Amino acid sequence: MNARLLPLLATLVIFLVAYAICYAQYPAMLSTRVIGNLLTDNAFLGIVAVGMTFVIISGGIDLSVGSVIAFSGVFIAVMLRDTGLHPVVVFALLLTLTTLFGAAMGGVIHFLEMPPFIVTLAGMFLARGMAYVLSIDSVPITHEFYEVLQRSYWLMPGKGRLTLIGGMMLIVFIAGIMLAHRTRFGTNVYAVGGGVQTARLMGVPVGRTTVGIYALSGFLAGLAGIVFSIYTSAGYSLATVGVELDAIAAVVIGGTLLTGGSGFVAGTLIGVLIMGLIQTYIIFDGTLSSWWTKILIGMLLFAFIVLQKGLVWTTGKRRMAGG
Amino acid sequence: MPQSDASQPLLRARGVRKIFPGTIALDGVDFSLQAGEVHALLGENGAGKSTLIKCLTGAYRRDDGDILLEGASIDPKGTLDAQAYGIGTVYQEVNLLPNLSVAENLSLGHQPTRFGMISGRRMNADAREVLAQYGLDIDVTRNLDSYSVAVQQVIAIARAVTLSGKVLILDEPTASLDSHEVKMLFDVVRSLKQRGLGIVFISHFLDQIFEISDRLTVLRNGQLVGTEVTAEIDRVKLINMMLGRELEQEVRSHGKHHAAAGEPRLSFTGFGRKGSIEPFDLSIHAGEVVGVAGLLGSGRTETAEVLFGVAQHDSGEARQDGTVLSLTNSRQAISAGFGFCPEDRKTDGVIADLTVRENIALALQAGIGWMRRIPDREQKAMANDYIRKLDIRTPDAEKPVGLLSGGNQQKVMLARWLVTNPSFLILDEPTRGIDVGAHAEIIRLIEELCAQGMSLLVISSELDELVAYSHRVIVVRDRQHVAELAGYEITTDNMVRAIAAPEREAVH
Amino acid sequence: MTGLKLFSRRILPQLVTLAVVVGLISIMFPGFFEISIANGRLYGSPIDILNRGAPVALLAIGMTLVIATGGIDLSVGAVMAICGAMAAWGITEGYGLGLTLLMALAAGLACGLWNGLLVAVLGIQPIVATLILMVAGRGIAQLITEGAILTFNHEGLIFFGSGSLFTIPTPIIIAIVTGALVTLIVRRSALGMLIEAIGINLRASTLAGVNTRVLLIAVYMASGLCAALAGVIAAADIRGADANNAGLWLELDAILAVVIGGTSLLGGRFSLIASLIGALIIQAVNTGILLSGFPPEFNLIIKAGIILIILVLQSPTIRTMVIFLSPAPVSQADTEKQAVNQ
Amino acid sequence: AQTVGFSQIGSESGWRAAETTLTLQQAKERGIDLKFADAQQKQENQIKALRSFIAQGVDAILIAPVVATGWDSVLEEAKEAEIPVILLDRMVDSSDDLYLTAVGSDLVHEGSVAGQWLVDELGGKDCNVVELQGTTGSSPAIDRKNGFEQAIEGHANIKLIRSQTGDFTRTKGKEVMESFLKAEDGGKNICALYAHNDDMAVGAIQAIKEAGLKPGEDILVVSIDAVPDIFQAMAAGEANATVELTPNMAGPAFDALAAYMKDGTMPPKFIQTESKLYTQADDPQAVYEQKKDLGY
Ligand SMILES: Nc1ncnc2c1ncn2[C@@H]1O[C@H](COP(=O)(O)OP(=O)(O)OP(=O)(O)O)[C@@H](O)[C@H]1O
Ligand SMILES: Nc1ncnc2c1ncn2[C@@H]1O[C@H](COP(=O)(O)OP(=O)(O)OP(=O)(O)O)[C@@H](O)[C@H]1O
Ligand SMILES: [Mg+2]
Ligand SMILES: [Mg+2]
Repeated sequence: MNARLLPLLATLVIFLVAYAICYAQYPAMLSTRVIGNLLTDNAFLGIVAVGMTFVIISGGIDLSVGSVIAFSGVFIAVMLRDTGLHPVVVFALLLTLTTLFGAAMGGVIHFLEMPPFIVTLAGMFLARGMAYVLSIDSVPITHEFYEVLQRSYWLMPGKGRLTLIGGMMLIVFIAGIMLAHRTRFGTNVYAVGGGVQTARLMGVPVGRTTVGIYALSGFLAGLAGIVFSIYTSAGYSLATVGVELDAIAAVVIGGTLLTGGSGFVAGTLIGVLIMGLIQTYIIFDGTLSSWWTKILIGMLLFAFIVLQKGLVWTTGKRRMAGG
Repeated sequence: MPQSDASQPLLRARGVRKIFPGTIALDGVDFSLQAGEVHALLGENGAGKSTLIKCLTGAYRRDDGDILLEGASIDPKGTLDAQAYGIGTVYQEVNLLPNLSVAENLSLGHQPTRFGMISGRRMNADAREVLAQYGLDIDVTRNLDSYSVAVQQVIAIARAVTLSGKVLILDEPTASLDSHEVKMLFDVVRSLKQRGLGIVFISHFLDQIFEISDRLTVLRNGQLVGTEVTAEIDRVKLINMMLGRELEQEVRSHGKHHAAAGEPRLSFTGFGRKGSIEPFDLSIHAGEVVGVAGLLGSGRTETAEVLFGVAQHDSGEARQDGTVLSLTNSRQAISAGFGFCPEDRKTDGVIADLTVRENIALALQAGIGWMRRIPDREQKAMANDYIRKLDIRTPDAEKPVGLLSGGNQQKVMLARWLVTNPSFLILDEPTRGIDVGAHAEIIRLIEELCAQGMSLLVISSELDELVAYSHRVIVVRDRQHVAELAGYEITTDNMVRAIAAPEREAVH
Repeated sequence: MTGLKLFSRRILPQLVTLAVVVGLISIMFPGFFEISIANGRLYGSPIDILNRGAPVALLAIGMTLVIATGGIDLSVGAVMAICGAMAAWGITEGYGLGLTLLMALAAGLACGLWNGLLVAVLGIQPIVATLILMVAGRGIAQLITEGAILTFNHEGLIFFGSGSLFTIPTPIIIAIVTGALVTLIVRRSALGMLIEAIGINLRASTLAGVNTRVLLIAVYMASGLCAALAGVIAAADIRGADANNAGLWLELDAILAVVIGGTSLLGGRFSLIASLIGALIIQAVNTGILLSGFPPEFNLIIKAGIILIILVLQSPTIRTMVIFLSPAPVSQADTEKQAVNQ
Repeated sequence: AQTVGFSQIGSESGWRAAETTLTLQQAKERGIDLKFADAQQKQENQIKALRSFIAQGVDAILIAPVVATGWDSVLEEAKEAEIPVILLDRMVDSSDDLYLTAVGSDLVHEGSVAGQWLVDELGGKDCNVVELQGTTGSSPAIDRKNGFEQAIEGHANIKLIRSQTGDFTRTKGKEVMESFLKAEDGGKNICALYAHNDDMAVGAIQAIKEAGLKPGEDILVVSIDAVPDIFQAMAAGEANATVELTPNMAGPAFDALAAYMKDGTMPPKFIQTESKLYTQADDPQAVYEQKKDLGY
């Protein structure tokens, strides 16, 4: 087996074991309902995490995604309320907008040689600021097309629902995996993450790749915004605060290194599911106070990361690390 | 329209200038490369060879001058552009991506695709085929960083060759190769020459220059000294051109014939680490130089790393002057008076953004502890002392070391350990990428140090060099210490015989 | 070139930026520079900037060291909350001022130690390692306050938030003294260089014998300690520990301050003074927004815009262009930068 | 025993902590097994919690929705699963057959009670008011602003001169008030402060004192929530009025639920709690003593 796949495998094993433990405690956890919920409830997070995976593999970070999701929701809601446009047209407009927004951040990062952390932090302020300016109220979406979207799901045996948005997330993941491993763009992303200077000396079009990565992240954040608006049928400027951190955590739990250059889109899916599982478990338990909830999430996060490190460490051949 | 008659150079640089703050790296250099020739580029460390290459390929923006390809002016904006013009380059130091697989490194930018999707199977098959030409049979799906510098170097060369339609530029490609790989490389170069490619070849090994090149160009201090036909110039004259003076004495193999006597200063028994080096016995006396010879990947670097505690040994024990020594990490080794100049200076050696002064003071300071800072004046004196002694080419001690030329970085590494005044110094390929003048300098230094009573373990791929300064030579093969030569036994022939294992002969 | 000259050149961009921001505010709000003494304490907008900027400045001190090693500390906001809660709890439980402060600072050190161990010993990536405490820390703080705002009235503790010495508000003094002390320690000893070495090339530093593990733990502990000071100030300022909101998102401000101060997020060369000026710039922007009287919906947009402008002006590319265009002799061209590591 | 799921917004303020405490208390008194889920201020977490409650098959659900919109589909799921849902302290804009009832106060009304108090207190005197808003975009901030503005409308003597967000926190309340004071001639221009919650008012009171003015006299202070700390300030004469938002929403909710479970009695769709105005005339010290142990 390829040693590169080890972190991925470790993550998968941890996820399955964790699920088994949850199941032992609450048998209802294995119902199709919970599985359906896991996919539907985390759809927007999963989609945005795919984009984040590319960004992180390239050695960057995108803090703007949470705000972009919120902006997208408000944009859609306001457009549907104030103009007679069909949602599909609004979607197209929105995706263009967020893709350009991402590309612009990528451009600033590349051409002005500024750190992604800060550029996207400014992007985060800007996107949420724009959402406020569009509307500080939460705006409901009442278009009948949204009803159609919400009602399209596949009822699994056991009353669980595989919703449109849950399916959408899975499709995005498959597309992301193909993009990462089967295209030149994908290899270039890994190359940039391995070392910008070296990549440049090897002839990788670093500028184009960087802009492309953030554009992709912007596009997927927009898509996640659409999904979120379908999920809640509303646009709200205060929504999805801190989702960027959830996405980063999911990506990292999925085995991607924040230093760039190595990681898997598929791992991110497991990362998202692990995060969802933690939350579901806490809700099933239902006895934790607000603060113990936070502490437990932190501890579980810690446990997962340590376990994963341990698994990789013991199974894999260790390369000498010095000191 | 460029007509391709024989007099028309394939690649031509006219009046190229490149200025760095404090340094004029290139001062109006002319250079021309004919199709079907191997053109050597020579000069001391910091003469501007690498800079010229980078200007030619657009990796640096030149400050002045023209570049013509087949008579037409070109202006590559970067490696990608250069590749499009058919210029493939191996830059000094391996410039590949450690996090990608070998096959991906080889094919990056021109992966075989089907319907827009990369075909992994074909990519891997192609990679295996390409590497087979260099006698490398490795798992191409593994990450590049699981292979040694030497293997990486071969891969880098293979990549550049596949990319070069017209011109191939090799910046010190042989620095980390052994004679076997070098031979293989030269075969490839000759066949490319036959196909009409122009090849630029940079090396500090004069023997190789004389063997492979048709013409040569010498740079000194960023200026063109001259271009000669290789067959019409002799060694002494060439060195003269490079240094601008006579070299007092070039390294000649003479051998040390007096073996050190008495109790050894250090003795390692059954020392080893599973999966990297078989247990070995080794003892070193005060004032003794022990050379280590072996092929690529034979386990020389592993030997050094286990000794220095970089990789923890899992068997055996070490004794210093009779008392047991704990060597589980490099700090313990350092406090026992060890020093270690690693082979891969880019990742293990220099702290690129720190100044020359800070890099030199680092190990000493780390040993003293953070609280007692070495006063600036002392640091400066120390740095200037070694800048002079080792002839490090830098405008001053405050230049970030990453901006020095490769060979000069190597000297800074050496200086870092010399200031700690170690009793046992491990040098892994200390002369890699060092020019003839400095080469002689370093060998003299090794001799001087051992005369002062320092013990040295020197790993080198240059057997001549080992002969010159070693009291004993250990030969490593397949992660095992297989032979030890001492005194009159130390000859190149003997070493070659010990290195060449019977199995290996069968393979090739 | 003398050290002093180098130093002033290093912080010049930050100083100019600060001057421009302050200049803009004073145009918009002419009374800006009026300073008086009220209740035996300096009073005026510039004082507000210093006073309000003190917590972020303190965080930025620790954050600078952490970032210099190539790390990042996302937990400082949560650590502020923990230490604030600790202080409030200690004083309301009647432990006395000295012991209370000791407990609060010890809590900060403990948090730093935890982060440091995760990073240096377990080898977890800093952003994730500190993310754990960022999430859990607020829970711990709430555990101490039991979710409520723990109010206290102990004059001694309140002094750290709204008291003054020689008419200068205490937070300002604490920030300045801490900044000076840390600068002194780091630059008078070899710590500064060793930290930079770790940030630039961890492996090579280890091989050169630098005790990277201990140093890494130490910088995270320093960051924890700075966060503890900031937490005590924040709690003392409002005479209560607000576990949920104390220091909320301040980690981002602190990181921003460090970046505006010109320290690379990749680690390496750092300047504490520049980071402190960076913190002042951020607070000046915040105060400016409040003074401006714009509706709050625009706060974020204005802030984003100003940050972008500041960063663009400080970006290496723009600086190269300026140097290129100006007739002055080339000094620190940036072709240099790109060539490092080649 | 009954199992009831409770999806709480978070624990962002003392008031909400008190609501949580009281809900747990009420459930315990009635022998209800309460499943508590904290959403950390995120709607998506609340939706997840509701879905998990449904998957778990609880008997009823209480939810304090973080925002009004976006609940249709999850409420429908609950309805399909025949689980009654009761809203606490905030409303949703879904059709009212999707939930059993809503217990809460009218946020706009709270604002107007505060405004009306100011109008009455001033009795026609000129007055410049500064406002500390809640978190931009949150429904209490929007509604309490609207309510206040409605109440002072038509009273030309009252002018709202500055309005900034203080994020419902003490720290920001203090910081923003400081700059209000600087911007308005050291505070001489300001005659009253209206804060969307007591926490911000408490912070602002400190700022006013530090500026050398007397809160409650030089600058009138009116705010909303009626948490214990504001009564201390009122007792010290530093705050003038507060509008109570009772944290005991669960009591009426459980009562309605019990009646419904017993014989299907449909409660009214909105059970409004009282928005009581407290002033210095109400013996603030006594109220403080009475409230201080409620988990605020
Ligand atoms: N990016 C840079 N910034 C500043 N100075 C540089 C830079 N790159 C090279 N130099 C300087 O330019 C000069 C020429 O360097 P170059 O790397 O071309 O030497 P070289 O001939 O390749 O030497 P070597 O044989 O050691 O590789 C040296 O003095 C070096 O210090
Ligand atoms: N020709 C080769 N084919 C396959 N693997 C190789 C080859 N050369 C080296 N390797 C691998 O590279 C790894 C590291 O070798 P290492 O650098 O320790 O050897 P070395 O003796 O120090 O060589 P050198 O110092 O000359 O590079 C080993 O795991 C070895 O298997
Ligand atoms: Mg060179
Ligand atoms: Mg080696």
